[in-house]
Amino acid sequence: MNPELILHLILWPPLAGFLINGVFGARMPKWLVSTIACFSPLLSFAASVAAYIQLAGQATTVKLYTWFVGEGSAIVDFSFLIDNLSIVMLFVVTGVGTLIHVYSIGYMSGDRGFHRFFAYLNLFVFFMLLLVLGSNLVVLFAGWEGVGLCSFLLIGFWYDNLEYNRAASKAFVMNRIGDLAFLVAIFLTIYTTGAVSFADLHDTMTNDVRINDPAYVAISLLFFIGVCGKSAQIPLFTWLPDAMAGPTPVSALIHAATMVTAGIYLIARMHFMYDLVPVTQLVIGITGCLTALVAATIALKQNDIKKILAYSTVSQLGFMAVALAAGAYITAIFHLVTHSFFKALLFLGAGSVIHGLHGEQDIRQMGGLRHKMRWTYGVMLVGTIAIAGLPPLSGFFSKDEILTAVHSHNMGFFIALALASAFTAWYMFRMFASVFHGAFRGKNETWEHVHEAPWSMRGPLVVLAVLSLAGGLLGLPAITGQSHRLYNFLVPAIVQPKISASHAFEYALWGISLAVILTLLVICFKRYGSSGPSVPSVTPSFFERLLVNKYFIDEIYERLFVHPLKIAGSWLMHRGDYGIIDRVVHFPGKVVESGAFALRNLQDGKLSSYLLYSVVALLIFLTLFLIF
Amino acid sequence: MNHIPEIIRTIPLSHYVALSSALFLIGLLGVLIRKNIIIVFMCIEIMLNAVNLLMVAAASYRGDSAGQVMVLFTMAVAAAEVSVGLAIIVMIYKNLKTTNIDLFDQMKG
Amino acid sequence: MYLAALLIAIPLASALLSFFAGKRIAPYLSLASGVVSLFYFLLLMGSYDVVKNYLSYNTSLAWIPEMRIFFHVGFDAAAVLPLLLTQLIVTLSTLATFVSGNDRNAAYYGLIGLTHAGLNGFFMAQNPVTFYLFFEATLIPVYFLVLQYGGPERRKAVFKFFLYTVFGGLLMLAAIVFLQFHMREHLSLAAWDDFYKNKLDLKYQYWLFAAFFIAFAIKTPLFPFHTWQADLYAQADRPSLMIIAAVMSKMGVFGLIRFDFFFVEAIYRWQYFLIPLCLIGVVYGALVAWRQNDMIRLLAYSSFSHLGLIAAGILTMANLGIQGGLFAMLAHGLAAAGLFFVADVLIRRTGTTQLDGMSGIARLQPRLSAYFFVIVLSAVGLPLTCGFVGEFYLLWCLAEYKPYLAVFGGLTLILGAAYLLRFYQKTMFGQTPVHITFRGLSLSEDYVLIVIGLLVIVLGFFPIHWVGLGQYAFRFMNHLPAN
Amino acid sequence: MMTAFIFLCLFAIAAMFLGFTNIRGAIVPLAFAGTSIALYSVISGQPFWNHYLTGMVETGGTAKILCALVLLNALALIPFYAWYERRGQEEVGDFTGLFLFASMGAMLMVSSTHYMSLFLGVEILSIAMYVLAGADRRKSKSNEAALKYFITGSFTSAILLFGIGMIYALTGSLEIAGAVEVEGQSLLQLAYLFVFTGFALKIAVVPFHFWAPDVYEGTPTLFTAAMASLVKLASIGAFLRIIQLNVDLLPAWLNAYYAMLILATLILGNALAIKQQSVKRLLAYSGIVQAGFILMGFISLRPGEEWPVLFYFIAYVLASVVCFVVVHFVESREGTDALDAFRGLGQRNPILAGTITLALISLAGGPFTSGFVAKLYVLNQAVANGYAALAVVAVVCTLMSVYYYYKVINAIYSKSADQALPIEPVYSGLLILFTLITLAAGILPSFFTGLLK
Amino acid sequence: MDKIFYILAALTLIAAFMVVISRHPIRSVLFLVATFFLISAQYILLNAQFLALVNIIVYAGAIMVLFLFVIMFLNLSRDLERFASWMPIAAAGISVGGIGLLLLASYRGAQISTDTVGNYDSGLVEQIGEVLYRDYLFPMEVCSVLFLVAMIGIVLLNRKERELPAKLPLP
Repeated sequence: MNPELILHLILWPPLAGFLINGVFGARMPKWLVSTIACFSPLLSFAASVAAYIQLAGQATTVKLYTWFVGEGSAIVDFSFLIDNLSIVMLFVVTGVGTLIHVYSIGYMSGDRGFHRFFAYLNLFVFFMLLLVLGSNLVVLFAGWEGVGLCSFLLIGFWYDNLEYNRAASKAFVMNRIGDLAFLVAIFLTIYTTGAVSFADLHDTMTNDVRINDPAYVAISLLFFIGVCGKSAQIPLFTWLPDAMAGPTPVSALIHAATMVTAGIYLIARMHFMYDLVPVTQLVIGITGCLTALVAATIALKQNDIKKILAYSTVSQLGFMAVALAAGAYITAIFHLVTHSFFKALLFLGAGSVIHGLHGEQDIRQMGGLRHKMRWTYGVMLVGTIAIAGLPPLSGFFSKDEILTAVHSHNMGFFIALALASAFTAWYMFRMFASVFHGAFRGKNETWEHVHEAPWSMRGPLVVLAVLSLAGGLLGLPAITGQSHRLYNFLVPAIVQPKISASHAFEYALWGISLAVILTLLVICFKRYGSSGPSVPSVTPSFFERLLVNKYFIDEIYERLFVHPLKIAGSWLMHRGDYGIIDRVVHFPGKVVESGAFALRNLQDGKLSSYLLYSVVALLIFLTLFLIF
Repeated sequence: MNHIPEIIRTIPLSHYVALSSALFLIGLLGVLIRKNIIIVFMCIEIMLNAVNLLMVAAASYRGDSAGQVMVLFTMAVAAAEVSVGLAIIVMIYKNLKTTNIDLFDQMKG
Repeated sequence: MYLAALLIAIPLASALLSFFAGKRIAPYLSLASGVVSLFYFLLLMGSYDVVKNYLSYNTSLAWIPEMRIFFHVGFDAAAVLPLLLTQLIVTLSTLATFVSGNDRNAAYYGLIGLTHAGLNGFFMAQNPVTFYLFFEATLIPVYFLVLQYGGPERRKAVFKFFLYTVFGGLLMLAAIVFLQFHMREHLSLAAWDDFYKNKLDLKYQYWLFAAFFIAFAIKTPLFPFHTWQADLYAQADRPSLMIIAAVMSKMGVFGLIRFDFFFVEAIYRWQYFLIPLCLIGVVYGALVAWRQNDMIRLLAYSSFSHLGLIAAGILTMANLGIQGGLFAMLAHGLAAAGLFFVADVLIRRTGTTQLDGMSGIARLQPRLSAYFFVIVLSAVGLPLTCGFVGEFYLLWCLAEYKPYLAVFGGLTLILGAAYLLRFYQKTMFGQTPVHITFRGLSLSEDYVLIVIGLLVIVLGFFPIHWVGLGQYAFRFMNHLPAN
Repeated sequence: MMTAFIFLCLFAIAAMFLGFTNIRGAIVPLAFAGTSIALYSVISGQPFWNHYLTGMVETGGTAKILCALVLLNALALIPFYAWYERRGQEEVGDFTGLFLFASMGAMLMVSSTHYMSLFLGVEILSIAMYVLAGADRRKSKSNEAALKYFITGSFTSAILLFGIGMIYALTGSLEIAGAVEVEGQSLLQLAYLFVFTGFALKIAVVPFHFWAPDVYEGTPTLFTAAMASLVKLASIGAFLRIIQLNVDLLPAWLNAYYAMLILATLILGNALAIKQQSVKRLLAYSGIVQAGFILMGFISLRPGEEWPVLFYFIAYVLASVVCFVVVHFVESREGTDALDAFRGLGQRNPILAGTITLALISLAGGPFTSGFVAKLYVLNQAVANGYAALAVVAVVCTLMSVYYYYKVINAIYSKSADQALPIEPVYSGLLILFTLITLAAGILPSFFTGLLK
Repeated sequence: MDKIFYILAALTLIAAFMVVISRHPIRSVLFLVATFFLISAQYILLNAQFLALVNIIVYAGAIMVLFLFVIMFLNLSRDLERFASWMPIAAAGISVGGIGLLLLASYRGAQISTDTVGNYDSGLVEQIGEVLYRDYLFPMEVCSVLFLVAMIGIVLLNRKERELPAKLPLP
């Protein structure tokens, strides 16, 4: 198979699935819809495997046609790059994507928007593929915006609910803020380097190494703002928790596994530039740490199962950002991959819980579900300990690698991340214990109807659980004596030194983290295992209030940006147009009118006045022409 | 025949010009200040006569008959105007019962 | 060679026939003329070789030979996209009147035809006087269209529009008269190409450019000359509003393109002031649109906002700006026509223009909501729609000019998404009222929306040939003095 | 040329005599035929009996064209006087006759080479128009119009005559083409100024316009049409001829004089028109403004370059005839010429509405109408001679005119419940014909200017 | 001779001025007649006897009789006219005076050349007649048209109204 065919096979099936389901889905039976929907990413997955086998690590660019041409050499091709980085991403996107598609068959089976949902999901996969395959910034940007669009559509999937709609447009608009920065960054890139494709950029920037060049700093910062929007970093992260309004598979696919990691992917893609700008790296690091900490602390006090997971996602994205800041791009990708496994698993598991409880999401209304949902309980356990970072699950290795990398890079970051991972363990165990242990705290009739998910849902869960369990094998640290497979695979695409630390440090880290996590496990199960999360006290402490209210960030944004803009809009609408501009413009008209009015008084109908005026005019003319 | 009238030898033409101008201006003044439409009209006649005088003088001083013929026509015109004008005045008097020039102000603005 | 003039003659003939045709025949006549001109245009374009023969099919007549004034129309690269837009939108607008209960009389279609002819002439005008002639000529039928078929408050709105536009037109006329007569020894005014080669004293440039700019700023409209727009749009008959919003609003920016190479120095001097002015309009329009409850007004302000960006791009005098401006004109034209048509569809069915008055229409009419969404996407400039390409170029050239201006202008990305999604969600999403019966889309409505939707996507994927035209349009740009 | 005068007089007298008989239906066709014959003899340059003119009338060149225009104008208007016949008014013979005499006077004015015949022409035209202004004897407005017109007219004659007399006194010649350099002789300059003022009063340009709106408003509308077209045509034509014949002798300040008149006319005339409620009055002001535009063609007039002014005549006369005729029909139905009377005309009679609309657009200088081209011509004259600022002001002042034309059009196309306003097809046909000519002159001006040259 | 001119001139101006300022219409008419006579006297001085006669016949004889007739007919002889208020009078006075001053200023610099020597008897009847029917035949004819127009006009304006058919109401 030639690369072009492979590319076509990867790229177009999801789009075809979207078109078929979107146009004809309403008139097709559900089984056909779901088959088409699931097979299209599966086909892409298969083609990705083919690409993995066929291309064997060679970076291949496939140009379809020239999209448009800018000035000079800036030619924007509609072209795609298949290298090892994109293959990793392809696997994640199509692999996890397929699983989630399958899961959705069961999850969405009762929904009237069944075909619509799958159409959107397929479209999302298409845009995500565009994003990861794009060989230049503009195609990447197309995918970037496209996934945002699908995110909008899927968050607001149940569009009867105005709250959901609000969340959807909030997500889109916030993403748009980042996208604007992204766009400007593209322009600046073209302006400074004249190139737009990654290959050219790579050549330009590696040939002419300029550390902390102001242009590069600006560009990299702007890209990072874009990343903040998409990957939910401070300050643009507030949309992600709200995005949980969408159906749970969406949260799993878009807002955990794939789309939100696009930012991480972008920076990894552009790693050659970020290597040149330590200033930006510092900014990314600080932002990442803050994000990891803030989100983790907020998650401590949340009671909505999906919100907890959402904040956890934000927090984990912070981890990845810090890894990027430390120059450990492959580590970030590693965490991205493992995170996509266990976070998808957690979300889908949560979905299973919600499904079983008929839409209940509040963990205070749960408890003791392990008796009725054994499968779910099992996979959730895997997911929870994977994210908490117990060895030898995937999360442990990737997080450990991040900590190792950061430790050698910046001690402050290290402490922050260590704290954040402790928090992670805490809130995850709190959630897990509240949901599955103790006694059921909801209504009795709900308890009656609690049931395990169908096999179409359970299957993907199991697969993901296996992946979460074994995902760590991709990147075993040096002390295990195994080779870091992901590193070896990605090194052609991402030039980066191997992460290594002294064995002593590694062992210490392992030991301490194991001890901390186990301690937390015990505390959490004791504390929440029986009674669930505590009822908020009547006089919550300042910190408690802060955490419950998510640091009031939404409110601050509302006050600081949205509200003033709204006022400005209203003011302009009511005063600006009619009050100011019209008045100014009409002023000369008024003058003419009043002048005309005055003049009309001259025209008083009296013949004697008329004659007099004429004579006066004659006199004036005579005088003028005698003088001049 | 062709003897030069004494006046032409003694008085410069500019005096006639001045005289007729003065006459013209008196007529003009009358037109402007009088309210009775008939008097106004009469003042216009004074203006016309002033011009006539001017032209006759100029014609005489040059021995050119064009001016005199012109005056003849002017008189004819004046006569025609007067007749039409008085007809109009009579007509309007029938309707409005006034000859005050300032009272004809139905149309203005 | 009267080939280009034929493009004016077809709609003109149809218009004149329409005036005398009956009420039943006129719509079909008008539609036929639209379709015929569209195909005729495509025919011309198919055989138009921009590289070899930049100005083709031109008709030059000595109109007023005493003053060396020529009536000169022709087909050049700059005209292609606006012409395409004109033929498309006029046809679609005619199609949009094919609804039950259409009580427009024959004169309506006659006026549409006149507008069509005027617009074709305007875009093909090859010298300033012809340009002005059509600039004003299109105003008259549009004025009557709104006056005769508009909403209840149309009188005031049309008055404002008319006076503003005529004022601008008069300023332009004054400038052209000055150029044509005062400078005639120095200038060649027969065709754009000769025209651009002229050198004009800076002191004249200032004044003349100011006159032209105000004319175009009013026509477009740009901040702060925009207050007529929303009022007019809110009152105009909506199918004709498609033409007004989609094509007529391009006349101003197109004028800027036509004339800015003549006032190079003046624009370079004033760029610092003018581009921010346009961009203020971008944000202003977006903010007001965001707070609007009346959907026509919302779209009007959205149009105002987008056109500000186009004008800003053109004023950068960069190749990118011109290309982007031309393409964005097409893109915005399609999107605006589509949006106004959707608004028309909604208003005809619900009887209200208020956003608060509707909700949940997607449930009743999923097809409509899909078309609508595609058009919205183009309007917010999502990649792979044609709106993106235009905005990309425009922001690009702004970024090359002054990056912070690109950020400022790029606020349209954010605010545009905010207000258009709000519009979309308020109408399409939300609870579906139980008692509402929402008539399904008729065949003609389907056609209009499909054509616009498809074009939006196709042009988004394959813009290159269309965008590229902009380069040829101003191939002499390389000889411009340095900034 | 002489034959034209004779035919006009003969047919006028014939029309008047027919007025006493019962075959009044023949009057208008007869008058039309007479005017056509006169027009033919003017255009064909018929030298027959021309020796009787004793050199006081020019038979070729601009004079010929102007005479032809006067007669064409008469041809355009005469058919509408049949309206009086239809209405059973027995004065139709007198009206038509007077109108023919007035046309004769106008011809005389525009073709004179001698102040004597010029003055007689002015008076024939004026006296006929005084009478026509008062033709509606029972309406006090018509009376008032006649009176105002008459007093102003005779006052004007006096001023004009004073100027002529002064010129005669100073130069010794009554030939218009005087052979004396005016520059440097202040008294002679003043004399010319008096003459010009006389014409300015006749033409009605600001600040000598005061009589015009009142008179136009009061006069029966069909005669207002004559006043607006014929009188303006004749006065401006005569003025043009005076300038033309003296062009080398007149001092340089003349351009500044025009410029001031034009400026005053355009600004004040337009401003005054803005607030008018009576359409006739509004059109009167519009006529004032148009006269201002025409004067622009006088700036630095060179012999052989009169055609812009002549072309403007065509545009103006066509448009104003159409306007006043339409106003006449509306007024005769509604009893008033207020703007409100025009409400809904677009539905009540689309032809009247369409023609007056196009005429107004032409007056406003809308594209593809003769008014546009005409304005372009005269603006050219101004700009090419260094009066660019004046042209700019003129163009911008047009905004005001657009405003008030707009008001009329707006009223015409507003909805109304009134019943239809039918008019006879002949009139519709004529109005359409004029409109078509207006458009033709806007689209193919070179054909018309070719004729005018 | 010159004294006669000056006396006549002064009298003419006084008479004309009296026309303007007499509040009684009849008195104005009479002063106007006086003015005409004085002007006729000037004509005689200027050797324009024919015009002098015509002036008396046409103006003093015909026109003034018409005026008198109308004044009597309209019964205006009794009411004294109120002049305009001081403002218009002042304005009129100033403007007329201004024009006078301007003319006066111009006379000073004016050289009126009268050196063309023609026929100084041109004012006599036979001369006028000859010229009139030879050189000015055309205006003469036109003048007749003028009278015709005036005549018709007067008849038209003051003819008795006849009622129009009822079905066609006056506008």
